[in-house]
Amino acid sequence: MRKVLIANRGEIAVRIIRACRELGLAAAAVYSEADRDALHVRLADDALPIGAADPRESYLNIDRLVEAARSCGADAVHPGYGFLAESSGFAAAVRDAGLTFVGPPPEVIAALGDKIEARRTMERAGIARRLGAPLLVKAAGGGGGRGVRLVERLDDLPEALESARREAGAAFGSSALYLERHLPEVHHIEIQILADGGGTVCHLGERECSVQRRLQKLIEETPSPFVAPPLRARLAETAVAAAEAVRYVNAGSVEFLVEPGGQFYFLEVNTRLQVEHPITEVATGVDLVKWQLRIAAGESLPREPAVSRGHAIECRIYAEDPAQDFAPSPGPILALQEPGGPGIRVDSGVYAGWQIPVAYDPLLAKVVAWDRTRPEAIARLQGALRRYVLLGCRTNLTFLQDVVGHEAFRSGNTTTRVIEQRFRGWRPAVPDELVAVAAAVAALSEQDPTILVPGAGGDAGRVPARGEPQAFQDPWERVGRWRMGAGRG
Amino acid sequence: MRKVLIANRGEIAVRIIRACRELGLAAAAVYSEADRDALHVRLADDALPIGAADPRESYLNIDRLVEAARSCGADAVHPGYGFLAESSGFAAAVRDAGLTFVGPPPEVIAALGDKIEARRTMERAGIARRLGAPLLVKAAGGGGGRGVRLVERLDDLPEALESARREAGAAFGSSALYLERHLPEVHHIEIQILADGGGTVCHLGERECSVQRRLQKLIEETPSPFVAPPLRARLAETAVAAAEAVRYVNAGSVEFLVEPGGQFYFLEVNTRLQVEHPITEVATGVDLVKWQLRIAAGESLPREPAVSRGHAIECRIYAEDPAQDFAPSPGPILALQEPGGPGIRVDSGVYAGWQIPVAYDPLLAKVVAWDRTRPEAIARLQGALRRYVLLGCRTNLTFLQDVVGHEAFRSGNTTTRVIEQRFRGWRPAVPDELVAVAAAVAALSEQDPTILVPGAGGDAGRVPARGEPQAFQDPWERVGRWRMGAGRG
Amino acid sequence: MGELTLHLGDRAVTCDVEREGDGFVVRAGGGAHRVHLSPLGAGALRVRVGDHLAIATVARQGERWYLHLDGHTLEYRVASGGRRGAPRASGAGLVAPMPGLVTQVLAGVGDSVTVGQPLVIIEAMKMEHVIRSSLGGRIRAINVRSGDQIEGGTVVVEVSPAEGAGGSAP
Amino acid sequence: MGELTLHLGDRAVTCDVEREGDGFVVRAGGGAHRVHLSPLGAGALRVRVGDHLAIATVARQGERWYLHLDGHTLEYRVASGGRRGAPRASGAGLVAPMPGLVTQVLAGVGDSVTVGQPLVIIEAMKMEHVIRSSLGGRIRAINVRSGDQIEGGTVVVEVSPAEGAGGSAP
Repeated sequence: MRKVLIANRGEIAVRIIRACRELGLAAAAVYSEADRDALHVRLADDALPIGAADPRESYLNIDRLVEAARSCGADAVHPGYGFLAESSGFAAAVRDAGLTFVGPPPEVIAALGDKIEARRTMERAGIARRLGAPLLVKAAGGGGGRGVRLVERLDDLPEALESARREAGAAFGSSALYLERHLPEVHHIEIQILADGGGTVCHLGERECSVQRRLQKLIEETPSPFVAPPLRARLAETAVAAAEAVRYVNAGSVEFLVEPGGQFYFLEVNTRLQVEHPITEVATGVDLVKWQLRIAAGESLPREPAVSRGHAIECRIYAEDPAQDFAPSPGPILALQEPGGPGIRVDSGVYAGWQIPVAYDPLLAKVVAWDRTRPEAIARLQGALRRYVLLGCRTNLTFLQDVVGHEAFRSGNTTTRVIEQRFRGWRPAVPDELVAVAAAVAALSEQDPTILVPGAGGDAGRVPARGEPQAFQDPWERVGRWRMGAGRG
Repeated sequence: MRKVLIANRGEIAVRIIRACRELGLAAAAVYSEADRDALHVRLADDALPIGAADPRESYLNIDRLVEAARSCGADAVHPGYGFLAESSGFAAAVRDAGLTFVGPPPEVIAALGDKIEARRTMERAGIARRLGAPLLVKAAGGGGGRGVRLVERLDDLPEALESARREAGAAFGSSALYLERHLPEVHHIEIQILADGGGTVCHLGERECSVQRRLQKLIEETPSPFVAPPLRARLAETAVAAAEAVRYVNAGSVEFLVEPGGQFYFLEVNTRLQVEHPITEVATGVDLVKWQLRIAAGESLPREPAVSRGHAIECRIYAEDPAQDFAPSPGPILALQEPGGPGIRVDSGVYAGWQIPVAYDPLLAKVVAWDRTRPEAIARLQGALRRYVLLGCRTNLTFLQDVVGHEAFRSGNTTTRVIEQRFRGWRPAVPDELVAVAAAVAALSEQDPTILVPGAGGDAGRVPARGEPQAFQDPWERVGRWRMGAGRG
Repeated sequence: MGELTLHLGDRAVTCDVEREGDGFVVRAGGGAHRVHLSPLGAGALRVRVGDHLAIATVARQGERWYLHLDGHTLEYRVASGGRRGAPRASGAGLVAPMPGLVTQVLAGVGDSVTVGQPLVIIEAMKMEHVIRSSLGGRIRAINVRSGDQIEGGTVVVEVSPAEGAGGSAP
Repeated sequence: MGELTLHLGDRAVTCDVEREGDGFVVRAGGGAHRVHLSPLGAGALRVRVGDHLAIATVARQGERWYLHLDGHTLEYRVASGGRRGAPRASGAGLVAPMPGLVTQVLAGVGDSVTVGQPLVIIEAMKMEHVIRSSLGGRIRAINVRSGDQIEGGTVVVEVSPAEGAGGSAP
């Protein structure tokens, strides 16, 4: 393997390009018309245009991607996440073109992509008892608890259906029913797996991914504050068994829903890198992307197990407006200061001057905080979110500060419904002082329009002569840290 | 302990403020007239002016610092590094004011600050055989090897002096001699120590600090590629014994000079945090600054030893011109993009818009790269240095890229003379393409002076109408990564 | 210097801004704030409000201002002077909160609509956003068609209030 | 558009810059480079040189330009047109490479000096910097005194070449 085409965009393409470079592999980017100026294009050794902004014309177009790989002399293709990452057809097309697909074989992707087949496979592998979930049978026309049946075992379903149908018919004049999963307070937990071509499977601990909005993950952490060691061991054992059952190769994640009591249900296998992979990397010191590439190149996993250290939390930075139902907010990036310092990692796909395209997912970057303990990691994360400056579009940076600072998160007992339960109708605090500064900035700029021009400001670039009066009138007065009122706007 | 005054400035003040905040302690900054706009002032809970730009009037003024701590209600003082960090007088003044000094007791600082006394103490502790160094006796008027004597043991010195004096008198007509340390190719290696008030001392591995310029460290790494496990054990054992001998408390570093053959010489104990402490933190996961604060507050060290993982390298980013004998280069920071991503940590004391003061050390920031192996850490570091954008003053960013990429560094066999030996007369490469772009930028700006104004550029902030022609004429042509010629300017 | 009206999303705040020495006194939200500003370049400004010092980052694009201060980000537009008291036109102009593609228009001019009724669906960044009527009334105008690419802030539908409905209108 | 001279520290490069379509052709260093630039805002520019694409960061303060491109940083000043051939005044003006405090002046006007002789010591950022004569000759002027705070680029001492010494001067 010498050159890898990255069939993706955004922060994950940037991440993969860097991993290639660090392994001495050349990296080829692809880009749609909307991504001509994207960061991943800037960083790659090669960048190939693949079509229009619409993903179907570019990042989802198998033929163009394979042709791009061929034309630039790539001998491998990394799919990233999303787009074609879990398309067995893409994996097969890459293989048929004589190239290495950085991921599981197409047959494995297909087997796990078909949820019913996946479940049957798991049943055959003896993971059956953990499959399925309790169900609620409900009357379509109903309410008030009538026509509702809780089904704990699938064997009980036929009778429950019969019974509910009768009740519903009597109560509402309609016997139409629907089924829903009964998971009132549930944790979304996944186990990271690495498997090499020789059949060695290892796990790298779990990720707690319960904090979600719009059914999309927002904050992830490892270890899960909810998972005790015996449960962790059972989840990991199940995940490894699942991977072995399908002869899994490369990186993958086995997702579970876990009830407060510790009962867990196999959900699915993600046959690709996860967005939230950095928390596992930071905790274990294992570079998952490099291992994906190494496994694809035929390397074997090391014998010693990965040891996790401390606590890692990731926040996803989205271009969206949390006060308007998380409506996406593309726009130009007029100013950008990404946080750094001890224990902070930012995986970013943007730069100042870039125009966030309308065509794609609003994920801009991910902030990961690591520290020895969860409270310390939270403290670091809060500092990093507060230092993060991104002007020109709306982001969830303020929202995330409020979520991370909320007792519901700090307690560690977050379930998949925490955002809707605790942050419905959220609005950012707009302290009067902030408004006053905003007004003063506008007034000053009316007097001197150059204040925002780089290099035009203040006394920059000049050594003040001795004894020259300072522009600031009262520099020697003691000043306190900014602590604005917390009035909700 | 509830509030800590940080008697320092720059990146280390920023670092300590963050550690305080993460531990739930309030942090008070101090600032000189030249630092009114410095980053550490912006981040602290409180900021107190302490005097003029001249350090003697501010950061070295014990009375003003103690008064500042008292007036803001601080109950502890962290000295950082440099300035008063190794002043026993300052530590005593802090203690006498009823405040906690975050560092060793004044008596320990004094004992180790006096080098002769320190050496005697070490001798009494049985570390004697490792003290001292071989000497060269040389004729002041000489040359060609005449009048030169190598003295391996101090006992042999009188005879060597006599002998050399005679030879020199005969050969050069002058019997004047001078002594110099005979350390032709030497490594500068230090062991990090943590010691609590209960007498527990632990070490956190070594740091290789040989890459220096102007006798100041430039690049540090851990583990040292030169140190094999038996030598590491002996250095660590010696360092712990030295700390125990003086009843050391808090964080400190024991410095050694190590010859290629593995013989080592005790140099001194730094009774403070080192600039390069982050590499130890990144490798061990131990937050040294937080432990300084915890030890000062009376906490005990954990029983389990710190385990180091992978390889960490730090580069110091200085405002200086490596092509002009590393002359300092203060100036405004007109643009700043600090690198992030996997395995990269930047400890920075600057921000875009800030004017680097003339009065202080030119250290702007530190970039730390971590990875499992040294070659991988180097690869990450190179990427981070290349992504680092800092415009408005001269920096050593290009120089560092060349040093880190040089075979002398990659081989791992760096000694304290590597910069003078390999990079004398260094000049940055100035590829013709770079000059061409510079000229085109100037020409374009003559036509349109607004191109550098934020938000004024291109099609930012606007959704292009469908079918609207793109400004860029040939977007679908395949583009390669920028690879400029390597002509030396 | 007089009055400035800051438009913060769906609400407007009128501030009275006066020069005082080398700073400003801003009256807003019932309080008076002394604000000193020193531009440092590159969008950074030294800010002092009362006793508190901070560094702000400011950016501007056209009419839109962006301010970051100690973890808070404010997006605003500025109108100077007397617009404060200007009576708002009766009825509602429903604006797109984001740029995107109009995928469905669910009502026609003259239709009567109720509060919360979906009127237009736009799509951006792989998400759908439903624009709903903010009042009961009748549709006066529809300014977009399905397939249109629109900018954020575009008024997509204008609704007149139903007669006799929810009005403190004089 | 004609000629531009770029001053890069102690050397000057003259470029010939011509518009071609929406880009430039820059002739410098013996080669011709086709350069396309698209300002993206915030100091970022899309750059294309020949077949290669990159994003550059540019900043300017007064006469000084700064350019970052793929790990390279260039600091330069620009003079347009015919200054290229302008003959340099005979002798040397010794400039301070950095702003700082003049701590010692080691020679006087009229003194004869040799190459490498220390003339002025300035101090900045806790470091001393010695300004040495770049040629043998006689001191024509000393523009600073001990205690002066000077800017980077200040001509601190002017030296006339010794008669008959090292000259290709006509």
